[in-house]
Amino acid sequence: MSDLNLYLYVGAFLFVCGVICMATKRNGIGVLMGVELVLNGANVNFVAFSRYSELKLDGQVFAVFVIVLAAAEAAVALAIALNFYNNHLTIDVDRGNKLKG
Amino acid sequence: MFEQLIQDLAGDNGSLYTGLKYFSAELWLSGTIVVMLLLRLFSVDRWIPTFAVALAGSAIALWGLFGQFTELMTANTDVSIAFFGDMLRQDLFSVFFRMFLSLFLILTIALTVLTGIPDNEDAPDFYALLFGATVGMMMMASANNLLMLFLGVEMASVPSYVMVGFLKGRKPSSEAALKYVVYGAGAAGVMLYGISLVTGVLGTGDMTLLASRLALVSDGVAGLGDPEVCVVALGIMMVLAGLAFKLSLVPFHFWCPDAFEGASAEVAGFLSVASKAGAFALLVRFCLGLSGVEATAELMTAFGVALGAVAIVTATFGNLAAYTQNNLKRLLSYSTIAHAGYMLMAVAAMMVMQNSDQAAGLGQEINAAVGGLLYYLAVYMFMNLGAFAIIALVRNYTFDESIDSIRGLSSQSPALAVGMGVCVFSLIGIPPFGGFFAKLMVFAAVLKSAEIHWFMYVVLAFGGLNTVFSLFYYLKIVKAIFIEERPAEARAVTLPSMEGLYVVVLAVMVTLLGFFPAVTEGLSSIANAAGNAVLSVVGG
Amino acid sequence: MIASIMETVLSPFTFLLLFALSSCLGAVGVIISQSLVRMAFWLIVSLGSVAGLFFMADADFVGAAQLLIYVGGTLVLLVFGVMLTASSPYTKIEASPGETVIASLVGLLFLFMVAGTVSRIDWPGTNAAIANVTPASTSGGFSDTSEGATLRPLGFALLGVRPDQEGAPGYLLPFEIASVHLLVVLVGAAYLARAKRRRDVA
Amino acid sequence: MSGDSLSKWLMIAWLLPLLGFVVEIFFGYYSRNPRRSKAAAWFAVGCIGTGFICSVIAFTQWCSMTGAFDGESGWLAARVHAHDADDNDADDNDADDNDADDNDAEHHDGHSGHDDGEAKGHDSDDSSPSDAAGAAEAPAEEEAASDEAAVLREGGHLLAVAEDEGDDHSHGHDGPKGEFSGVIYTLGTFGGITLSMDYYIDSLTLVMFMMVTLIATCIHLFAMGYMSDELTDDYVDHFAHTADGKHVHRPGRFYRFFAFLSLFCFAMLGLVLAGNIFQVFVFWELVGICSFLLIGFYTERKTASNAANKAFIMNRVGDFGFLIGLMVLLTYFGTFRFGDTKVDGEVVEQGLFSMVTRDATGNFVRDDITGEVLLTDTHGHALTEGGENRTIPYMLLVVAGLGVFAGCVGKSAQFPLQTWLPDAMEGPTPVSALVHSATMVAAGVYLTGRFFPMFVQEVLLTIAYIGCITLFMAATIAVVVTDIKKVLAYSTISQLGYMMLGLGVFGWGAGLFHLVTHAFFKSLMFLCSGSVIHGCHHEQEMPKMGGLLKKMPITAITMLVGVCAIAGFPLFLGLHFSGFHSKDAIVASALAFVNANPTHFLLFFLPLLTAGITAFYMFRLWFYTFWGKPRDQHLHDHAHESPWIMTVPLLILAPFAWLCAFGGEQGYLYVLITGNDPSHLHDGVQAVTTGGLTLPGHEAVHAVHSQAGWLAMIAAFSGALLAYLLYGVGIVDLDRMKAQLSKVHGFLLNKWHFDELYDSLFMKPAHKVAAFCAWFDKAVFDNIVHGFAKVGIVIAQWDRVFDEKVVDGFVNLLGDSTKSIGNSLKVVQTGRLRQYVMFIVLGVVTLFAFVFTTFPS
Repeated sequence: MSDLNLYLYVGAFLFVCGVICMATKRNGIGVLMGVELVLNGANVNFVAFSRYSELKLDGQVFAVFVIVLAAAEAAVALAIALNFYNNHLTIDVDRGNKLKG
Repeated sequence: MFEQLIQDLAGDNGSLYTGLKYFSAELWLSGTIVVMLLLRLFSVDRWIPTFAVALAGSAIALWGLFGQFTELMTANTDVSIAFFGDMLRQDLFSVFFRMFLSLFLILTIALTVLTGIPDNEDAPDFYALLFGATVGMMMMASANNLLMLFLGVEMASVPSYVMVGFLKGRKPSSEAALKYVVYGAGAAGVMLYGISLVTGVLGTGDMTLLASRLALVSDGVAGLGDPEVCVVALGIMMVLAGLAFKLSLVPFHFWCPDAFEGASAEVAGFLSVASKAGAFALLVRFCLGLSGVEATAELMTAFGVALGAVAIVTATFGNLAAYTQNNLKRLLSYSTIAHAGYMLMAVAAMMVMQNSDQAAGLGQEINAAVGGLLYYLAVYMFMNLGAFAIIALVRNYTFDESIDSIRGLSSQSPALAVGMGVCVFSLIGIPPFGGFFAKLMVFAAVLKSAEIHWFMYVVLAFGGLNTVFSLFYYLKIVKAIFIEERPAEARAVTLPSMEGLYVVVLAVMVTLLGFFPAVTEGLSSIANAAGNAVLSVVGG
Repeated sequence: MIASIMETVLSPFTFLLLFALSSCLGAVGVIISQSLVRMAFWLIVSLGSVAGLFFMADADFVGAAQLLIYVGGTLVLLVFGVMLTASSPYTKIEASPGETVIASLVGLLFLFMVAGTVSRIDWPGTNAAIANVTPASTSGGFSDTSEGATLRPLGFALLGVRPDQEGAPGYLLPFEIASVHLLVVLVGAAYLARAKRRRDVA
Repeated sequence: MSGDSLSKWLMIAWLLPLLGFVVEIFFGYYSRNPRRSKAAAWFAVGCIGTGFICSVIAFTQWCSMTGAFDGESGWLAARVHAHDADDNDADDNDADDNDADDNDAEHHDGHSGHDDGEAKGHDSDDSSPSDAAGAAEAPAEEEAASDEAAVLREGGHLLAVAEDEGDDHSHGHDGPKGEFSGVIYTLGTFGGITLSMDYYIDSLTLVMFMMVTLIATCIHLFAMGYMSDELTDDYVDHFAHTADGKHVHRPGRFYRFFAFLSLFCFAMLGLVLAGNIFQVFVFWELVGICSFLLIGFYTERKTASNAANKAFIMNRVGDFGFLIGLMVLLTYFGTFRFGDTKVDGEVVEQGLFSMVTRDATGNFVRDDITGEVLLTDTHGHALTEGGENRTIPYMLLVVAGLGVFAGCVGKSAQFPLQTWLPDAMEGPTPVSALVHSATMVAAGVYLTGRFFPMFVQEVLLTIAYIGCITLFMAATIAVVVTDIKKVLAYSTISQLGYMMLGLGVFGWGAGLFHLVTHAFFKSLMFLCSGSVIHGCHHEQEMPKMGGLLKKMPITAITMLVGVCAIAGFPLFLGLHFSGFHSKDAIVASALAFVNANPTHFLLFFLPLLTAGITAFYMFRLWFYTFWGKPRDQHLHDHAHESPWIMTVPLLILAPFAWLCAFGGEQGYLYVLITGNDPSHLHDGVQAVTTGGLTLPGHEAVHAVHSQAGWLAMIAAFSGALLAYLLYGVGIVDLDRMKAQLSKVHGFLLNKWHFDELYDSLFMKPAHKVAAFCAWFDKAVFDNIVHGFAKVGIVIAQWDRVFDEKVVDGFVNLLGDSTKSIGNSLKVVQTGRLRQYVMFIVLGVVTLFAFVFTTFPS
């Protein structure tokens, strides 16, 4: 197994774990943690490609931007989650079931 | 090293200088954000209403873009320049979309002024978000690099999440925002992962190089048996999934009805048009970046067909699901989904034609497909915003957004009723309103592409069939407005002239686009020129 | 003998494996934990290990940023969220096993899809094909461990100049425009978080 | 030759109703008391009446420009006087029409043997245009009167000629003598597509214009009386109930009714004037919308609003085919125009009709090798593109024809889209008269006729069969229906079927002839039924009427005129009822067709049989309503003749219904309609392949004309006689007969079960699908998850083990898992956010699988 493949497996695994986390956690904050895992999975890919493929330095630049954007997104997502909490008095995402159909 | 840096940044012909010129509209919008926030900081917003600043800022941006537009139209419509380190691309296509977006921004601001959401206290926040999202969409329209693709989508999405939850004291609003943000984050994650695969294997983020690089890594003809091609195809799929989220294509549409129902009608109107426009521009660029090389043609035709299939499913699902809705915003959100399906048909047709072996001879038709898409979007802007505006205006009187609120509206406010009638008829695609011509152009493109791949006949058939499906729920609206009597207990809608004027202006635009040859032809020729511009860089 | 064993054991690959394992374990921990605080803990483990992975890939700046921003910033943000919502009347919000099973199945499907295709790629060949050279002479990506070797080109790239690679794209625009994005996001988050101001009656 | 002033007059006639619509709607909204004012109605009458005058003026201009009736030698007048003197070159003073001259010469040569020396009619012919132009008040009557007077003097004689089998006057003119086409307004150019408002004026256009405006004027007048209940602020709708069972009270909508009528007239005239098929489509939709609005006029009645929806939606089904046809045309021909666009006589842009050429056998000229139909320029030379001949595959020509015809099927309520028309009777009676019998539904026939040059044999055969099925089916249903308007509705469907049949069997003139005569007598009959309904206080059931002859004599007599006309009765001295001529023409065409193609014998026998049925059910209606003893004394006591404003239109229309077809196929009307008929009609079309269709030319039709005429007449008389015996005299007990034939009766009464069929075929599945989609979004995951949850119980236990680090024993776990199933169900039913997320990944996987399978690797 080459190093690159190892990285890619780790990236894919983190990605999948993130998705599973998003799809199973009823706690809104937990869902957001899943988002972080997903983005990290992609980031591992970027860095690995930067090290082992023709993407070279651009991969690292991508990774830096992803970190920045993930932070921004986390901030907004958290604000929205707190807003949800204020209105519903719970962070259980399953309580947001008024909009459907 | 540093000399080069300084030369590039500040030299007479440094790329930065030209880049800043091309990027001036976005800079104006960004500047306006800062100005609005500063004005509130120093409490100047008591004397100068924030919306005035916002209007001024967006008007200047539009004006600047108009300058660039006339320059391109008179000089060379085919030119396409990559600037800012090849991050963005300046061509007629991008300018068209940015003009479109800034015009739409102005219209949205005007609507928010009329409906009073937001109040003056929250206005800087709201407009900052609106402007931030618009800047993101503009960058989507001119993105030339997968990083800009992701950045643009994020910049457009993240402020949208907040805008959906802008009515922060209301349960549906916060629920909608949460659903939107989680779904959006998931989609962004998938897209990012796809980008990592594509860039990793192909070794570049430059969209114009994708096709040629893909031809390099595949030995001869790109087939899915080739592991590299397989990974790239998977990556492309994931990127398309991210775009499909923005376009609310089935099966990535789940957020759309919920978010629109929870959001205020103004925001829903903005999102339904603007973010679609940006995402379609990006989709076209991405698809073209993958096309035009012989080795990948077959694979990309398959992608085109897949897009066609998604278009069918999307249009059909949207139209059928809208049938049972009673909330107008929700109904219109399904209609939005359906329209995205129609528009996607144009992209699918473009993709199929661009990757056929007769592509060289089909330049005109491919161009017409892109032109049809742009035309569709332009018409869609007016008719959809009109519909959402009327919902918002009526809501201010009835405090209700269900279909009951517009029952018998024609007896109370003829202007709103006629405006809604025009918008709905145009949405159905009844001639001679603009919506009809838009559909006609798209279907004509699909028909042409059907000569290349039989599946496009199926797409065409479903497209036609869907106009019939859509009739059911649109007629529900028409019937409610014009035929049914207003319930006695319903609150009266007494419209001030400004609001009526706004609706009438939108309705007149929809009508103009259908009735007046100069307007229609002008727009379609501009759209075609823009399509031509984006096609000129195909194949790297 | 012992020295050679130690050398083998402490080789970079071992660390690589270690970080890879701990990041994966952390991720699994996040999934199976039911309490938020434990999830946060496992997330720190996972993200920290990812930072380690970055270091192993000679991406020291990205690794540092990962530690600073993710582990230091984002996680703290999340923990704030945990604390702010902890007074919920529904203390235990558990996932149902059925959903977990479904999600895991779909996830595994996806994982196999990616891993299956990725593992078949002949990377040196691919790189060579792109760089238009023979497989033997591929440079094999960016790896320069001399002092400031990552930071300097990265910094230049963010300013739009690419001394490391002729003709590669410059990233000045995203670098700058991200600031606008952050400002807008901040405004949005602040708007949602703050209470409605009382209107002046006067 | 320029059509400028001609088109201007017609455009005025066309646009005036639009003006009327705008003014009436605004008047309605903004005037002080629109609810009680008849101003809107008068304005509407003024608009449409002026429109009629303009049409007549246009007609006189057309006559003078083309020299159609210039003396006996005018190329149309000559046909009227086909057996007149051969002074062909004596008084030809129309110097600028050389084609006409040539043609005249040829024409007269062909008939020089038939000199019957009838020259009296000639003078009054010439006077008719000037009369019309000068006397603006009632030109129609004047003109008609003069026509009648002219022909009266030669009436008996012409009948004799019509039955002269050896007569041959079918040599037509060729080349467009009376056709004018041009652009009114260019909408836009999109790449290769130019969309414009064009006009295409020929004799058919003019006839339609005069017919539509005249009938519409009468109906507007009638409606002023009929709708006068609406002149109130508090209209009580006795047929609509609120939730608590009371009658609905609402403000009257008098002005709105007239606004809609005006809009309809505008749309209908635009459809007739249209110079390209796309424009036809635009107005096609617009009349559809007007029809929707008018059917649903009593919107509070559930039935009315359902009927409106049904009409609109069924029409859209047809329009879907229409659109496909349009697409094919656009792709291969690149234009929508009918005729050529000319500038100073030079063709600058070709229209559809001249792009296909027929050879000596009447078939389209085809490419020798590929067998595809060649596209040609106006001179019949093949058009080329990139060095190759432009062609269209024959099959696609069939598809285009069938597509356009599909639109006509919807609009003209032909099988299988016929069920909306009877339901459309929910609209006010004037609407039924104007929209759903005389004009809009005839638009399908009109378009079929207009588009005739493009139809190939396969399409014509389809048209014929569709028409045949329709006319028979509708007639049988009409026999049992008891609602007076529904009888007329089914008879309308049946007569439209006749027209379609006529067109399909190559009786182009016959079909359109019937269209015009039918418009007159059917609008007359509808207005009469409206008068009856008005007089009987909105009672529509015939079994409650009877003996109304004395109470409302004018209505009864005019109705009888209409009944005789539709039954196709001949009369002495050539004063035959109009239906006699037109139905004869159709039956004769059908007979000629069947003679040439014996396998399609049904196309003759069914119409013949139906001619009898038609007479039967129409007389049944008349006897039921006006004859015998009153069945409901209370109703009878309160019945009264309608006011003058309603009876005057009846009296105007009755002479037209009776005599508009005077002279039959040598009469003015027929000659005028066929003035610009497609040239391949004259000699017919010969089959080129075995099993192909041979279409009879004029000669063949004439050979069988009198035979067919006699047969149809016998059928009609026997039908009428049967009706008299059953309903007039009452020789058998009708109720017993009904009971004995209950199966048949029920079958017919249920309209051949078409509604049920459609309900189960389309409506239910459509609802199912829609419900499915809604359900899909809500609950499909539900079931998936449920299933998996059961499977996953065991795995779920592991989850617990990891998390709580407690293993309490098997039973405890089982309990927990059962609880978790319940939870998971509850969870899935209520919240869906996480499933949304799941679907992102699932969507990617599915799409990837899709590409994998579609892509040949």
